[in-house]
Amino acid sequence: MYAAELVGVTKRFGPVLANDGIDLAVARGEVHAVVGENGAGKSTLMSILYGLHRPDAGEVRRDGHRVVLRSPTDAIRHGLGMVHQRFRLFPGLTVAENIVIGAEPVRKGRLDRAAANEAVAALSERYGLRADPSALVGGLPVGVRQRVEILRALYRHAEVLILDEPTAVLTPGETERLFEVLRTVAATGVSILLVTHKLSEVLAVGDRVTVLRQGRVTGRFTTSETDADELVNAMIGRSLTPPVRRRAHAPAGDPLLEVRDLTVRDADGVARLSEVSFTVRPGEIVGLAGVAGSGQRELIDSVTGLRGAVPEVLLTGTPVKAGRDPRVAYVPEDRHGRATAPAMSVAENVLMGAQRDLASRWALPRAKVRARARDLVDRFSISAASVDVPIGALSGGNAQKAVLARELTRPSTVVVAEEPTQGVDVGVRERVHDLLRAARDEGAAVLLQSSELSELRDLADRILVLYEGRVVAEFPGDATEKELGRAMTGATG
Amino acid sequence: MNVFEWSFLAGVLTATAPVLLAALGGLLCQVAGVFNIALEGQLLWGAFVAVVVSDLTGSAWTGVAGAVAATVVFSALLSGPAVALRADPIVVAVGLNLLALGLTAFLMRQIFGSGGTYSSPELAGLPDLGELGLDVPVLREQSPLVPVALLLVAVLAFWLTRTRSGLRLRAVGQHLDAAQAVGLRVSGYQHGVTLVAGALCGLAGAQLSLGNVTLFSEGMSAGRGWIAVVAVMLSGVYPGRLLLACLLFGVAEAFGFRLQGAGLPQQAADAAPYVITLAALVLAAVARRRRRSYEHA
Amino acid sequence: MSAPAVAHRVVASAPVVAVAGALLLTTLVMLVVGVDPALAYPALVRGAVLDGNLEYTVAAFVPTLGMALAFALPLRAGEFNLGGDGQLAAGGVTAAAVALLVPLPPGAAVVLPLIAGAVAGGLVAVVAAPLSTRLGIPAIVSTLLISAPAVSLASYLVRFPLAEPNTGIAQTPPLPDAAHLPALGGSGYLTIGLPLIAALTALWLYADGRTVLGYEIRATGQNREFARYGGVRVGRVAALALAGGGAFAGLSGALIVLGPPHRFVDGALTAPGYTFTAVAAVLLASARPVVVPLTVALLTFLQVGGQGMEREAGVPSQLTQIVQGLIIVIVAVLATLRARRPR
Amino acid sequence: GGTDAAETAEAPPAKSIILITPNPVGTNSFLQLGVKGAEAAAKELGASFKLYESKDPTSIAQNVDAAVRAKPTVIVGISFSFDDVFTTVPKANPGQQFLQVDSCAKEQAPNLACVSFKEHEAAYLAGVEAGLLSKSGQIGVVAALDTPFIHRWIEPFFAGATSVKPAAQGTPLYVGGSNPFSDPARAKSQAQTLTGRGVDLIAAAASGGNPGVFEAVAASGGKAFGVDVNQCALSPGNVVDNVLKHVDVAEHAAIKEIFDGRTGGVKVYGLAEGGVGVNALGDDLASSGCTVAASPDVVAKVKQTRDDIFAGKITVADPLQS
Ligand SMILES: Nc1ncnc2c1ncn2[C@@H]1O[C@H](COP(=O)(O)OP(=O)(O)OP(=O)(O)O)[C@@H](O)[C@H]1O
Ligand SMILES: Nc1ncnc2c1ncn2[C@@H]1O[C@H](COP(=O)(O)OP(=O)(O)OP(=O)(O)O)[C@@H](O)[C@H]1O
Ligand SMILES: [Mg+2]
Ligand SMILES: [Mg+2]
Repeated sequence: MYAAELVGVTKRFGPVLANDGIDLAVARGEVHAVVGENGAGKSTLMSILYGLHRPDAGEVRRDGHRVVLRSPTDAIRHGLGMVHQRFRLFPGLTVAENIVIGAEPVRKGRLDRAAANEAVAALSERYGLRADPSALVGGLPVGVRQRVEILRALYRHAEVLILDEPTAVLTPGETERLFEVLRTVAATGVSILLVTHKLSEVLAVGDRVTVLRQGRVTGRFTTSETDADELVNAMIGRSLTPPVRRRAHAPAGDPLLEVRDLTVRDADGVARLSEVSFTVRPGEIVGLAGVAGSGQRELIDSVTGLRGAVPEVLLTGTPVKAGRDPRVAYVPEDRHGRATAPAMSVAENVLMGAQRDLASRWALPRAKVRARARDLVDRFSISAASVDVPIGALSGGNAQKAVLARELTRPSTVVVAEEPTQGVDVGVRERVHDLLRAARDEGAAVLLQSSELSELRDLADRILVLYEGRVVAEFPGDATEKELGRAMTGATG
Repeated sequence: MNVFEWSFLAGVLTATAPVLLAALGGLLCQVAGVFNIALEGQLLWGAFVAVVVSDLTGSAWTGVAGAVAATVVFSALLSGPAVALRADPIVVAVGLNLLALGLTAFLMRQIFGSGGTYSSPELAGLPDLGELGLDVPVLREQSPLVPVALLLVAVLAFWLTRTRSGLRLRAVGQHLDAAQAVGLRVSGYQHGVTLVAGALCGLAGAQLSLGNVTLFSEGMSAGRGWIAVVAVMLSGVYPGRLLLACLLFGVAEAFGFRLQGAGLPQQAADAAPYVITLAALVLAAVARRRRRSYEHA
Repeated sequence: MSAPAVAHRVVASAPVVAVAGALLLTTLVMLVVGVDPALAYPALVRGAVLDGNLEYTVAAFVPTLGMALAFALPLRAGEFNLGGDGQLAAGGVTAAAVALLVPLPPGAAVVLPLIAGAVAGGLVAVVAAPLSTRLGIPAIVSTLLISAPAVSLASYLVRFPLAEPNTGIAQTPPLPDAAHLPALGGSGYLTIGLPLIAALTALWLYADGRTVLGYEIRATGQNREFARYGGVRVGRVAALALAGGGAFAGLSGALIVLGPPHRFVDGALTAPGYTFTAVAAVLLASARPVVVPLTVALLTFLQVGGQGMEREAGVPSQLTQIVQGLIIVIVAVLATLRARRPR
Repeated sequence: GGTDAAETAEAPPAKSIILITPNPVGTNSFLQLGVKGAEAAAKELGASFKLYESKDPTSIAQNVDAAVRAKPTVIVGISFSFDDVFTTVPKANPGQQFLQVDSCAKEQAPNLACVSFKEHEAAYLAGVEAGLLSKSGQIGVVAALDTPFIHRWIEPFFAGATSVKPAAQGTPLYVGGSNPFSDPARAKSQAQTLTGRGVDLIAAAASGGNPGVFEAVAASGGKAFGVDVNQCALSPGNVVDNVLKHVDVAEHAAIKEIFDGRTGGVKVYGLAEGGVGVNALGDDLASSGCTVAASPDVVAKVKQTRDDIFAGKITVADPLQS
């Protein structure tokens, strides 16, 4: 009998068929990996298992019995626990409060803090998940926050623990520690569902693996009997294309982007960037690697001018201008928060930055705005009902193409791309890569930040590794993931 | 301490009490992540119903109960659209403030047959603490709801930090999705606080129309609900700070009166509470900024 | 689109549904308190448009539309301007002061006070901009707080330095004839204020949809981070939008003062509640600027008609405030229901 | 709302009176008196009566126009708020009779009659009482707004007090706020401010706010003066006397004159004409409930002061004329 089963689960979001008749079964004490490309439907499936979504068809079984999960409350009651891709923690509450919430110990009608702290300490001890029960969660490092999430599930007696991309935010060291914890937990009979993109992890910690592609199961393997190639084939329907040929001639000329000894402090005076120096020359793609929060945000905001005038940043030899330096094309990571105004039309979104060029003395003619947008939509093969629909109505990949269309058609010589393929499908991904290469070939200096090491290796001529606000290492574009991963943890050399 | 200062303190408390009661409701909503700027309308509605019920029944306490009940019902007009349907709470509140203004003025004419101000010797006001045997300076001439308001500050502080439901409420306000994910009935809590805020505004209104005075006049909330909103903004989720913010307003109003006595024009007194409240907001914001000003080395 | 389809869209549009819903609820209120709707509604219509009342409706329409722009313009940039009363009073008293104290040739005697009023209103409003963009104090609160002292200041000025001597009421002396708004036709209430505000409304609609500034204001209102990222100087744009809104309010005040009875009477500008009627109208238009003049007309109709209803049918005119409040709540609800409908 | 007082079902009376107030009547005793006078006149003259309550200066003009269209026998407007409208409208409608109570338009048309009062004379008498009765020598006024007209209740009151007690100190405070004429809460706070600094006698000139003043003096052991009507019964034992203004009587008489064809002109009602006064001078002093009844010496002094005013020995300065 399986601890948890999803049988024939189908879920549709409007036109998107996120899950299409998926069967998945997890045995007791098993670590079961779920892999698949962005948008394959992994998170949706896990959300269904945790009662966050109701399936359109199919059912969920626990210990062989059918259960109806209307909400996370139901799921928790049925012994399910989940650690979300985006943490669901309360920054203003303590570790203990975050863990016991929903099932708090109470004495004489009052919250029993002592009992809560004790229970949390006991759990930490048992699973080797160290965390100070009375610390405020808001100030904790990412790895510890994740532990709090896991402890919360265990505190609620989870027998099936779902982790959605738990390693995306972790350093390799933290990842290693997490895997130890997962093995300990699984050994006590808890079943673990592990969603991840990283095949090495699947092979390292998983017992079995299920591969999803476009909402369907395309493979079921026992990890001891498979390898990365087989998994990739199931994931994308073909083998990986051989590494892209690098351009013949080397980048040359004066640097278009130069950062000299840049130090940036945050609101509390803590240095987020320390003495960062590098250059990007015309026709060069420089990759930026590092675990989340290593200073990428501060560096990119400094380079684009969004942090104001930063004398340490030189574009074509002169300091970056405050506001948004027009010499930079910038594809931000946060598609709805920064890169677009979701409620405005496609035409008005791709207009941003070009409005003054299109305007005559008094007017910004609508016809011109729409004509230009139609041109971009055609050239970048963006699929949109019309240029007048809100950009928020476009699929993620098409919205991303629109952002690229806008930025890459700016008359700029420096291109900053931040996670340019996050959450987009393979086709878009290849197109995005082609566009970045084309920009490079036309002589732009490209700064590419990505958490996908394979992407950096595919595109970058050089890769800088950021760790705690410093550039700790520089590699050629063909560095191994192992080398890069080591540097990302701060291990120099 | 001489009589002059006692009377000043009494004036401060009188001005503070209704604002504080309403602001406590606003604070609860803020803790639970509901933006409630309908306090002004609810305060006015509470004041009106308190007078109507007291006039009908001859009992001030029935009036208070009626105000609380009626304002809870009124606040459902906020919680329904804003919490259940997730409508823009600002827009709904703007509508409700207008509705309260119109409804009270309209019903006043229907019930009492005239607009403007209604008072009558038969209208029972809340007793003074002095009459109830608490013959202490400052409190002597206050209604029992004044100490109740002060007590509620402590009760709320205790509730939010020491009880299970208080913890859950704070959780809901901090991270809605997370609260949902740990199995809390998020909208239940949000409905709850919105209605409790209604009850508190009912008390605030009753204190205004049956405690501070014994009558109803059109628009008598006169911006107090907005001051309460500002007090909530100033104090975050801390009831103690809320008390201070509301006292600041009380002092500003009482001080404004003194300004007149000192020869300044009446208009200066009118403006004083707003100017002082705004100044406090600005100072608080600047202080927040200064704490971070060593950011650029 | 076919004619029936157009008709369907109009009938199902949010303002129409909201007004219908609010009227339904109001009728219910009437029935509950024993007012005969068959008596009240005709009286309302007569009070607004018949028996020569139309000129009052038009006279009230002018400042209400001005105040609607005062709210709508900053709203496009994402700032709530609830301080219209203060900006209105500041504009009115400034216009009166200029008209009374500065000897001006004909023509300039009207134009200069209007400009001065607009500038004064804009200055009062723009204070909220740095408070919002630099200190994070929401404009919805700061404009409201600034409004009260501005009203008090106007009241002080008209009571003391600008007061008419030997009168029982706090008001300025009558403005010189040259400063009177030229009337259109025989009536003193129908002035060039109407074409002026209509032209300014058209100008705003044009600027909003067809200029760089309008685009940047809208982008700032839709997603401030997006605009900032795109190179828009959002601090400046927000300040400009607030100042523009305040200028409309100040101009409205000036228009009232230069119209009959041609003086600043303490309280006369704020008492009719133009500010919140205008807020209601703009919210009713639910983010479609072209509709604003229509919703303003509708609510002015209700307001002025309400007076007639009170005189003739004995129904308190505050009923129209109830209608307005209900309309706003219903509009807010409809907006979410629309957003929820699957595309 | 429009109230029909004298209405006959079959044939509406040919004569009618429309009264327009500047604010909602509510508990505003002054406006209540205005309504009372017009109603009484309507009853006596067999006319119909309608009341238009205005909300603000704009709605005053609108109500006046609506009234003109209804063509009643007379249109009555109360208070100085009608100064502007009654300058223009009567001229434009020469066939219509108008009556302004309590003030008069600057340029008076022949079809506009005016009734005004010398409130300052009565306030002076109340001040005399206050001067004699104050123990602390500190007296005060809580007035609705700091407008010139309202000063008629302030300076003469203090002048009366200093005439009998030269050392008396007078302090005026104003209610202000968004609701100055009906905000008893603020009125009470202002009165408390005064009592707090030792004031023991307060003249309440805050209209709807007066009850707040009475509440404050009742708590502090001081006493107050009412305004316009006998307010002694509102707060038994706490009100010394009232600055009476017989608006109803004067208005009734003026309407009657207009109905009789004597139109236009100004009538000023002072002490001599019986238009203003204090309860101490009334025949019903004993039953008035006013506490001044318990001080015959004060009543005697008030009577003497009145006689001095009649005789011209005392002239009460009118703050409006200064
Ligand atoms: N709430 C939603 N509304 C509409 N579409 C959704 C929603 N959630 C997911 N989708 C769509 O369903 C598909 C599957 O999404 P899902 O998040 O399950 O993918 P995933 O495999 O978890 O991807 P990733 O690796 O990026 O986390 C995607 O096309 C996504 O855009
Ligand atoms: N680094 C940052 N990250 C996020 N928000 C920021 C940052 N810097 C400024 N802001 C916010 O952006 C808004 C506008 O900032 P700023 O005043 O610099 O705009 P601006 O367009 O340059 O205006 P102006 O040039 O007129 O001063 C403010 O709300 C500010 O708090
Ligand atoms: Mg996912
Ligand atoms: Mg700047």
